[in-house]
Amino acid sequence: MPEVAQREVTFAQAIREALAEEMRRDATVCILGEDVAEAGTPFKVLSGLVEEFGKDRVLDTPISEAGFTGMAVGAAMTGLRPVVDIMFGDFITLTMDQMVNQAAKVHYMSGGRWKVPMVMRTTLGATRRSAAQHSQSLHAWFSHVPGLKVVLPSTPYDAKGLLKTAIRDENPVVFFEDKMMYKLKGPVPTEEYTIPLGVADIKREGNDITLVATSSMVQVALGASTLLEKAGISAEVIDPRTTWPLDEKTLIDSAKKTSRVIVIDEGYGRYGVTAEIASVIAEGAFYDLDAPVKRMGAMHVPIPFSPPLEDATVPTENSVFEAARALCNRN
Amino acid sequence: MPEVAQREVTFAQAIREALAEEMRRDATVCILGEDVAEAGTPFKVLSGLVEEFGKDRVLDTPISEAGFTGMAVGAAMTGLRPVVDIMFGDFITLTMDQMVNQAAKVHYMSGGRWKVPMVMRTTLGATRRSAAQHSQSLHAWFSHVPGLKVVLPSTPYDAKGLLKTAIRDENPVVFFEDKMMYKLKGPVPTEEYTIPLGVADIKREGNDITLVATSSMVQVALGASTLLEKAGISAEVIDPRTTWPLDEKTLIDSAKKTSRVIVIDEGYGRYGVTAEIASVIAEGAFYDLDAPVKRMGAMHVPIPFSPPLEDATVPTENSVFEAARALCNRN
Amino acid sequence: MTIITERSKTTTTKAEQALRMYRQMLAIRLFEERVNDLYTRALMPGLAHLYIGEEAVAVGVCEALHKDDYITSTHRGHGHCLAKGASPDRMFAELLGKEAGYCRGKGGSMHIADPATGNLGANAIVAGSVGIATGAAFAAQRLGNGRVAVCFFGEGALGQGSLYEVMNLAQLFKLPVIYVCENNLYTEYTHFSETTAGEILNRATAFGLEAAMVDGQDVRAVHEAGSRLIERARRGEGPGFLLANTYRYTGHHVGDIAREYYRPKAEEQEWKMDRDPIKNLTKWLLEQKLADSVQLSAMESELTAEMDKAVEFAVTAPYPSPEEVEQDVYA
Amino acid sequence: MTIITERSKTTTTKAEQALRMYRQMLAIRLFEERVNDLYTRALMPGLAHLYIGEEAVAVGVCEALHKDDYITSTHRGHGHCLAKGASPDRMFAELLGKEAGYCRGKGGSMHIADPATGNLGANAIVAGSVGIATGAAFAAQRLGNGRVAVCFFGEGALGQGSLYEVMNLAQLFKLPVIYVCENNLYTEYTHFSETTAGEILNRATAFGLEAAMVDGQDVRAVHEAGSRLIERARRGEGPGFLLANTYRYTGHHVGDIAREYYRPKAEEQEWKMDRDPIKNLTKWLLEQKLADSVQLSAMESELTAEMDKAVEFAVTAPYPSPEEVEQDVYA
Ligand SMILES: Cc1ncc(C[n+]2csc(CCOP(=O)(O)OP(=O)(O)O)c2C)c(N)n1
Ligand SMILES: Cc1ncc(C[n+]2csc(CCOP(=O)(O)OP(=O)(O)O)c2C)c(N)n1
Ligand SMILES: [Mg+2]
Ligand SMILES: [Mg+2]
Repeated sequence: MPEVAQREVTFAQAIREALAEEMRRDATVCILGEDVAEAGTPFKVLSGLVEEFGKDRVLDTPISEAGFTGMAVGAAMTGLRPVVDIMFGDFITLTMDQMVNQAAKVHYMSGGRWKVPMVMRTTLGATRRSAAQHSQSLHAWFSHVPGLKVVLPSTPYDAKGLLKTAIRDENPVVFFEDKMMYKLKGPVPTEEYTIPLGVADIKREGNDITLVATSSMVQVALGASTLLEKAGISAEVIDPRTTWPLDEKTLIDSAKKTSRVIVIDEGYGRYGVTAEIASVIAEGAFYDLDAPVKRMGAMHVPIPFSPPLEDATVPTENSVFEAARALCNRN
Repeated sequence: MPEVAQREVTFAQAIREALAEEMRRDATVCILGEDVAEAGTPFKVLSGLVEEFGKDRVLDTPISEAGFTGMAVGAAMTGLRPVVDIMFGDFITLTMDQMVNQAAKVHYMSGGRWKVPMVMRTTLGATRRSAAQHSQSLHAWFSHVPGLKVVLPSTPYDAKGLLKTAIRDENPVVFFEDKMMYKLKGPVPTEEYTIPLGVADIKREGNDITLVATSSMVQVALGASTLLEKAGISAEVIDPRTTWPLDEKTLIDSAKKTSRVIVIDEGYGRYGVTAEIASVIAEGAFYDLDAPVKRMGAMHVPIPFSPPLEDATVPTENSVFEAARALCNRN
Repeated sequence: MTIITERSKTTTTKAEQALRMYRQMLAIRLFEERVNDLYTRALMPGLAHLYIGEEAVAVGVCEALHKDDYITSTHRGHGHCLAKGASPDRMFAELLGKEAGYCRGKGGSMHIADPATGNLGANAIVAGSVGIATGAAFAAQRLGNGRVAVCFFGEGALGQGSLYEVMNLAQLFKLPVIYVCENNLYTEYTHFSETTAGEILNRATAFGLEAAMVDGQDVRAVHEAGSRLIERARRGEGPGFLLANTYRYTGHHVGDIAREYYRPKAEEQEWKMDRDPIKNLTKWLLEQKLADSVQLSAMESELTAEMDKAVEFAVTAPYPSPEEVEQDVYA
Repeated sequence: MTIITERSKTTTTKAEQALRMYRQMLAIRLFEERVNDLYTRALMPGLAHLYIGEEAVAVGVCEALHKDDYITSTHRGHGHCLAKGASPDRMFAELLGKEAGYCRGKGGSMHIADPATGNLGANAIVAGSVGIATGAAFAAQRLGNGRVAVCFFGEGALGQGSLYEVMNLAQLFKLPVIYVCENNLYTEYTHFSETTAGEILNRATAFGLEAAMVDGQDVRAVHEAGSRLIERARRGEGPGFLLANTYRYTGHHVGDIAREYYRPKAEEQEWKMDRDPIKNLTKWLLEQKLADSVQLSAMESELTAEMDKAVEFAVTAPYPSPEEVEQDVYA
């Protein structure tokens, strides 16, 4: 976007701006969640919104994730566009019935007669020393469910553009934010913009290997690609940006070009997002791959509290670098 | 098992026998669930147990899946071996917090000091005209969670032997039963036996293609293999029996032998069990595969009520047969 | 937004209203008898949960609603749908999985929904719609459209924690929602006293709701109590809870025939003979000379003809074409 | 099984008991002051939720428990752990993620658990342990070992539906469990009146529980009310609910400094000055001449030395070795 006027904003600010802009544009958009009003959430992502939009549109709820998510489903069916805030991604466990058995199915079960335009914003990511119940990246579950869309922004630019689209979408959309990224800065256009769901973004072009990375892992992959460059390996970094809809073509095309692929996601590797993406690529680029698609995700353990243990659970620039180098057979 | 004395029992009876035997063997085993006592569940799987073991060990609960699952976690930590009955697999949505944030993590978070030897029995499977909220196969979610084990029996023999092992396991185990299979008959030994978790079973040997199938799809794959035989194709049918732990070696060895693989599971294909298994095979047998690993699962739609629509959503003997034939390039 | 009030506008006299409620109850009974028949003749797929015996609850409450007010319903939902104004022909069509059904056959008996009559949908998850109803009331309040929402559920739903979450939310936000608990004494096969501690009404008043108990077999009493709570909610005075004591005459579903292990035949007889809502109202209408038996018979003949025509319509209607299976997953 | 009652056996006089409670409260205060210090010096990873101000609740209740009785605790759990008998050194070690910690560093502040003192674990999911405590009571009842379970939680947990599910279950089964609600007036940054409709005690009595409210700053009152409910439960008379009105002196966590947007400084001052549980008890002890200030100072010096030693132990203790990350996922 070289000719576009830009500003530097943090990831948190990008989200706040997306919400504020959509709330100005559409009076039916409202926010429901714990400590979202004056407190602006523990991460301060929503600071200032209640001051502009009032307590009628930015509502503090009791600690009732199932209850207020369910309310959002009903409100979305009947004229509002609620955005619910689930403080930590680990708490989606409490909302599964409302999201999966209700929100995701209402449109289909009613033969298309009711719709549920709501957004759930929540978090993912470890390494915050928050231990096993505040560190999970559970987006694979929702990606598995027809009727939901799942968004995983990795930059302030993507966060803002994708959240605005999510709010305007006529379906339930789950929006996962990496809590370690809130202070990350990046450019966003001064003008309004949106980003369609289902379009992958090539964060860096390259020829020797494709690193497919999501959310928190995009920065890790970009870091690894810099290391790889020094080792003479040109890595392409692709961010699917949404796990559903999934932009299979961009992924497969890149795999065909580079013939080597690593998929990196902070959720558990087992039965997780990397499995789907790796399968799609292994099938779609079968005749072009020079090596098996490699997957990197969180270790298959509850996230431990102790820093040296926790740090071992997630892919890092170095581990991705090493894996990529090994896959390219250059040591 | 040719020399072993056998009896023919239904799948439901196999489960009932496993429970009865373990309850006789170990006084700490008890059952909690809705309509489990006199009613013996709507599927009558537990008929007769309350008569033998009394209302103190076979307990009717209110319709409080989160509540009684949570109770089971605490009871398992303190000396009982509860088996909770979740009537339909679709209702696990209500238990995710207790299973994932509590049961699965207690042992690890406590540094190994507490353990949670409990079993959750529930169902999977469509085509019962039960519509979107009573037809899901959501076992991929639990398979994604470290700390849990996930069992998917496909015959009365497996059901009985695996359930007994699950009850004796020191960890939380989720046991998914295909509700269409309860009346299926098959041989079980007269003598007591158990089956270890994590050991795949080769349901049929073959050379040209491997059909990896789980739960309800095992019979479908076996049916397809009969059709394939007539078409001159020798199919090997492998049932992993547990998605976690997963017997990767048996799957990969078979793939190496046949060089063609279809993975069939009744859960949604997208971000589901087939993705993990296909990835494991695509990586492990990369240099031996002659074609991409093909995945077959439920269509990515909420399960519709209308029979002609519902029947289109799941793999069938015929669709597996056609897919296998195409993969073997013989039309 | 304008409030559609034609129905209640036509309420000129108590007599007319009583006759209208009579007609509606009779329609439900005749409808359900035909469901029983269709099911027994194996023309209806899935399960059929009949509302026979409980007609006064749906009818008494819905008589107090406007056409654009909202309801949510349950697996035992035909009565609520009809009372809110749905047409029998499209309902039967839905029950048979036909294209002409309210949900194009995708929902079936447990998921009938209809925006035109404010029906947010039946729900096959016990208490699954408590959030939806509360959210609809929330939207009504925020949009200032004067509507109220009624949430019907069986006493089994008292076991689900989400009910308490939303009652708290509704009271905090003073939402125009009425929770109508149909205590028909049984969940599936268990008496409510085995699953319900304490006093039911207290569970609502504990959260500050206005609560009332009523004889659910007396449609005029239901209507009176319902009206009071509904009008109070409409005036912005907050949510209400109506406990209606009632009885289902038949099994939990049509196939539940041998019921004596969970409830005595004499109990069934007593309710049918002495507490039938239609008989009760007939008696009153005749006593009050608001109708004579000729008139009531004529009404029955007319309704019978209508119902038979509706069945005929549904039986001969076509199924959706298989391609429809992938439609309406997303809006 | 035998019941270990040494602790309560040593209770010879009211005076000894009061002094023991004094000591225990002081220990918690000193412990928490050191946590604050460790956190501020960036030696403690994650978040620190201090119990300062609420000491009388944990101490008064736990004084009425036997060593092998069970407790469950919360994110604000240090006080409960200590009151139930945990050692400060291993607690500090856990807080710092060290191998010598109660959970080998895997749990951290929010997950301390200890079978030796009946501590089933702190829990970082609000209301996450209500099922566990209820289940422990269920096991105790079934095993006939005479134990009771106490479930501590903040008033924020009143928002979680699972609490109502288990209270219903506990009352139905007459389980020996006591739910102790610590109403410290705030969830994270929201006053409880904004999130809690109706009267708190009624939420327990509605389910038939024996309920009591107590000044949570008066340890003797807490102990008395707690004892009554505990002994009642132990006798098999069913579950209890204790509402303790209390206050947290510091922020929701140590970093929560600028608090005036959600609560006035004057309020904090008032509680600290006029309602401090340690001051209250000091005054009483002196008045009753059960202790003199020399004696109390000596106790403080002794405890201070013990705490400082415990901190020293933890700070110098080693981290677990990285391989431990994969241990104890499964038992
Ligand atoms: C969450 C959940 N658990 C269990 C079921 C299975 N189920 C369907 S109906 C029913 C009983 C419902 O009883 P009640 O709420 O009293 O309604 P009634 O059938 O008496 O009208 C049960 C347990 C379900 N549908 N949803
Ligand atoms: C299910 C769930 N939702 C939200 C949170 C985030 N959270 C942690 S502590 C807290 C407030 C708890 O308030 P309360 O129960 O009153 O306990 P207190 O902190 O006052 O002791 C919240 C919302 C959580 N941990 N779990
Ligand atoms: Mg009922
Ligand atoms: Mg609090």
